[in-house]
Amino acid sequence: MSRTVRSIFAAGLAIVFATAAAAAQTPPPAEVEAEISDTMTLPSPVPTWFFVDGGWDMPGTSIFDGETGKMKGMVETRRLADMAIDPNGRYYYVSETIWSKVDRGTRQDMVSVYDSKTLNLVTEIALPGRILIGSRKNNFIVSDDGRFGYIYDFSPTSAVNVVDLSKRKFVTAVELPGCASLIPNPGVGFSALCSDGSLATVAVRGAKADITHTAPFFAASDDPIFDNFAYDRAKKESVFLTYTGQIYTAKIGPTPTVSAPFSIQAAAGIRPGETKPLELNWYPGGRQPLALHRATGQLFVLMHMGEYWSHKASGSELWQVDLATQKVVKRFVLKEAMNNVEVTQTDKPLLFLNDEKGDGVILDAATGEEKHKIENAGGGIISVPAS
Amino acid sequence: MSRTVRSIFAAGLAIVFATAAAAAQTPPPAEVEAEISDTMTLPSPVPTWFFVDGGWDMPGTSIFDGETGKMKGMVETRRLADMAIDPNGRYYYVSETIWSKVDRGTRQDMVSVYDSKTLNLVTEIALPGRILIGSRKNNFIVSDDGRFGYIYDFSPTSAVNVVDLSKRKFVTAVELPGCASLIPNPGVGFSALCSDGSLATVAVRGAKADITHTAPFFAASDDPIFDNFAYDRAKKESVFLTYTGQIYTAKIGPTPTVSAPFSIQAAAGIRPGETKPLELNWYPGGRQPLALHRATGQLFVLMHMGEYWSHKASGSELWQVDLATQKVVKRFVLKEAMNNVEVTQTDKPLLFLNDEKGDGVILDAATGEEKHKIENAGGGIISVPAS
Amino acid sequence: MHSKGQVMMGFDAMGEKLLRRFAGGSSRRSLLSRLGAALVAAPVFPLLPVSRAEAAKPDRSPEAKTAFARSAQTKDDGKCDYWRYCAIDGALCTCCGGGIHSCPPGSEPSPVSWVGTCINPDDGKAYLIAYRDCCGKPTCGQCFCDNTDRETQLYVPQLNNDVIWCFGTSSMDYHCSTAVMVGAAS
Amino acid sequence: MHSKGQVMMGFDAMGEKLLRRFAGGSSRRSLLSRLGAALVAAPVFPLLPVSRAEAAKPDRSPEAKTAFARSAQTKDDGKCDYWRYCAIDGALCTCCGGGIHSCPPGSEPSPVSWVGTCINPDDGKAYLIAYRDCCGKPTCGQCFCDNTDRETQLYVPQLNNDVIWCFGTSSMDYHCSTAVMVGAAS
Repeated sequence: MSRTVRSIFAAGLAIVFATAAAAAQTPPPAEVEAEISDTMTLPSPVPTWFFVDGGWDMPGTSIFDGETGKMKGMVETRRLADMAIDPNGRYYYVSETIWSKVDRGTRQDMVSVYDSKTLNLVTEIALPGRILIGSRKNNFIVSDDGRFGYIYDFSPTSAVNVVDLSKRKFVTAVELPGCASLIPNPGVGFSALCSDGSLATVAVRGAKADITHTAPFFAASDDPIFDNFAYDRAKKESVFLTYTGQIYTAKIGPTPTVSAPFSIQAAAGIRPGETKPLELNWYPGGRQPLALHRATGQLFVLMHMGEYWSHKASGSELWQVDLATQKVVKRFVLKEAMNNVEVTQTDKPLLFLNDEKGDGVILDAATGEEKHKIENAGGGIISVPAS
Repeated sequence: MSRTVRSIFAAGLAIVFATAAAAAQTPPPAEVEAEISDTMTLPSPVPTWFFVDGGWDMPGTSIFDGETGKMKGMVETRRLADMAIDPNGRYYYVSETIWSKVDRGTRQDMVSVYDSKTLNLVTEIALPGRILIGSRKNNFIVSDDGRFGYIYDFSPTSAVNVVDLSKRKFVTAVELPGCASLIPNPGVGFSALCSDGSLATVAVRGAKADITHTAPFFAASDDPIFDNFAYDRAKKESVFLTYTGQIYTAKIGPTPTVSAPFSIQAAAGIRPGETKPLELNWYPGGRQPLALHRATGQLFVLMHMGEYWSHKASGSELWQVDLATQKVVKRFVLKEAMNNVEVTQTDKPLLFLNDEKGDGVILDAATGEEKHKIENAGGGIISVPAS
Repeated sequence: MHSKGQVMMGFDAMGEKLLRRFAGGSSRRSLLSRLGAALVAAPVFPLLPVSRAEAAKPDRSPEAKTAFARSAQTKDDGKCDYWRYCAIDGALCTCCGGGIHSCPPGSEPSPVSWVGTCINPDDGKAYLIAYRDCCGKPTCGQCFCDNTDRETQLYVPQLNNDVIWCFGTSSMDYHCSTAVMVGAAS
Repeated sequence: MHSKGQVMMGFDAMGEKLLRRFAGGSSRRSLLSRLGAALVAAPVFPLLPVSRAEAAKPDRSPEAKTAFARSAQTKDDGKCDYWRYCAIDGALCTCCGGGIHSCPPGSEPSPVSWVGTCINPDDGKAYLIAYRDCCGKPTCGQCFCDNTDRETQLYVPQLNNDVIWCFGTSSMDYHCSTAVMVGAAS
């Protein structure tokens, strides 16, 4: 112990450990109350909440209250992790890959389970692997009853890991060559889009799986379906959107059926999108270019002006499509071009949109009015609790 | 195996594994040469190189050639890691803290050793701990002969870990109450600044250490010395700068001596800086507010207009101080306010400055001419090879 | 949603427990001889002859107020110019699902912290503020502030706001910072 | 500084070795039946009746050229509009201390990759480009590009540029992307 430091103690000054003891040893004047530190908790996921992934640049999925625009908390998602919300509202699930020394050491794939009220880690469920890609809604899905999780893997062979979330254990890996982008298929297992333009359906029975395919219905290389499509668990339907702007509805079941598509541009009264370059048109684009308000069948699509093969471009407008009448009923002009969109499943739906810088806005879906602007909200995909 | 996938193979199409086999199976026309992938190497650190830490927002320390402005490679520094350059040019050392599961699991403190030519990891030297702070030049220093590394620890007791870099093993932890910010002390061990305003000197002999202190010479709480100070190993001198703008030179040795300070503002012919608010003046500021061109004794200091306690503010000017004559010989007006500055130890010195957004510029120190502008260079501290 | 059921144990017990924890089980007395820089004292660490007089009787006249103190407000703790934030660095927990002395869900307050002495413009008095980091979640993206009244360098760590003040928490991942009222400054 | 001494093994050997590796030691034949999505084929994966004709005889007339192809240049491989980058996504290795087919020091090229078919404006011909990621360093901060000619979605992974294509490398940390000439497109 040095002379200097000893002298500090010898002097008998009011030295305290941290500020904790400071409060105890030097009582404040009566009117000043020393505060204590604590930790907040949350209710189960609220239908007006948005879960905004930080994307490539920012770790964590921030939870924003759509009504107030305020942040409520954060779920620990790192770059390339995928989050899913327990349909029963008790847990947040994060499918993630962690190396024991950041970028070296031992690879660890897992589903991390967080309590929705405390946001504390409850447990980890080890996985044999998962894809590293990020910004996808459909690489980690949960069955409608909340019992099973399906996690896409690519190593680079294509497979799906089935996890029993109630027993918190890995069940089986199903090989799924040429398919990806998963859809819950209640009572059956899951479905997926395939490179031959078909929809595959995987009937999972314990460790066994039977794979069937629809006839090819879309051109996976020439006019692909955006893999961030929407799923409506009430109607058991998926809504698909292609690069040119074709909209399909698929009825999900043991033998899914796919509707004839319609063109979003035609639905707005303009020329349908084409795959040929040079032809300028409005095209859908972004990372998460569509959001479905399930109860009313309203589809919100980010649209930009350009040529074909501009499918990642942010949208300067948001088009509202009524799926029943196959009409574009409204075109919202956006102040800033936006890359992702999601909508609450509430009676008065709210839209969340974010851009490539990670700034977000909350709009009233009825009027387009900007309710809140949230800087640095996160640039990744947006989720809402299942309705 | 599904019907669809089987049919792919049955069709006998030119299916190949990755692009590797593609080249082999479908030989290109004679005039097109299929390229092979390889990996570059580097020479030992070059005196005109700048090592720019990504800072809080961006992992990795990017190496830029000051002459061309081009990036040469990257050393793996994550947030809160500290890098040091082997004075013999053979290694880059990274002092870092890694958890086995990113933010949970087992804590692992280490010095990671990278070969300077391949930038490959050579080995790891385990440490008992280190401080988590980042943006500091003097929490991980290497002795002038390259044999020892000194790593500051704060747990929250204050200590320094001594590592034998040639034997690649941890030697001892020296408790150092009330002091931090390390300076190599050749043949002795290291010195450090202390909260009582003194300079401590730690004589390390194997696992034993004797600590002595100079008399207090600065006001650590009222007019602190920026802990990112400069060290000149040729002259065995450290140059210190305080918040108000006082400049000290300390002769480092078994019993360091500290010069009487002079005011940078007075050296520029204006009123010296004061600790009292309300008085507007030019003050030094930033994270790494000074850089020393050792051979010529020219000190470059980031200066801004403001009141006292604005010591983190970026500099709108860069002042060049001649330490011998104690005069400000030049004031460079910066296009953008800059937070960090470093200078090459070459005959024709180059300056690197970066701002809080992580954009950088390279200036000719003789003329102030902007040689290169580098967007997204990194917002952290800047290092150069020892001269 | 503010759960008092999760309130941490009282400060006396906490302080003592942590003292022992950091000391690796050694006695309080031998520990005190080791702590050195980890000690946090009154507003200004009263060690330096040059500053002791000043520290003992802080000058709170308008002329002595910092730029921060002159423009600070007392209404909105979600803004960087809220009076308690005179030396805060980081994301405000009040913008991240927490409160002025409450950590957002799933994060944990560090029992040790850096401190500031901030003037409340409503009464003109100085108060001791503990900037306790909330730890165990990735950095919150909202309301970054970096105020530096009387903020010093690493060799006076209890007055330095760059250190990751997550000691004795189960994770050292920095999430956000609170500004806890400790008492009136002497 | 460009070290040919570190050149990877030839493609034939590499391809075969990797096939076995990913197959967990099974025979090449049984592996092929499993690969499915991991296969990389000629310019457009020729599976779909609707697109096969088009894929077989790509139309390289000016009218069929994408916006990227019409404005691409052949002089500066450190710019996003360099012709080979028609479907690249990420940091250009040419800006990060690497080259068009060379990884920066300390990083390792992934033997598998996504591919693009890009038109060289000098000869008007289409070439097959392998976008091999360099792996094992943090993401390079220079020259981010995201070009999307014929870039598809995850169920056609070899034409998707979002996947972290670091398979069979000692680290899967993404550093930057190269654009390796493989041959003329059929």
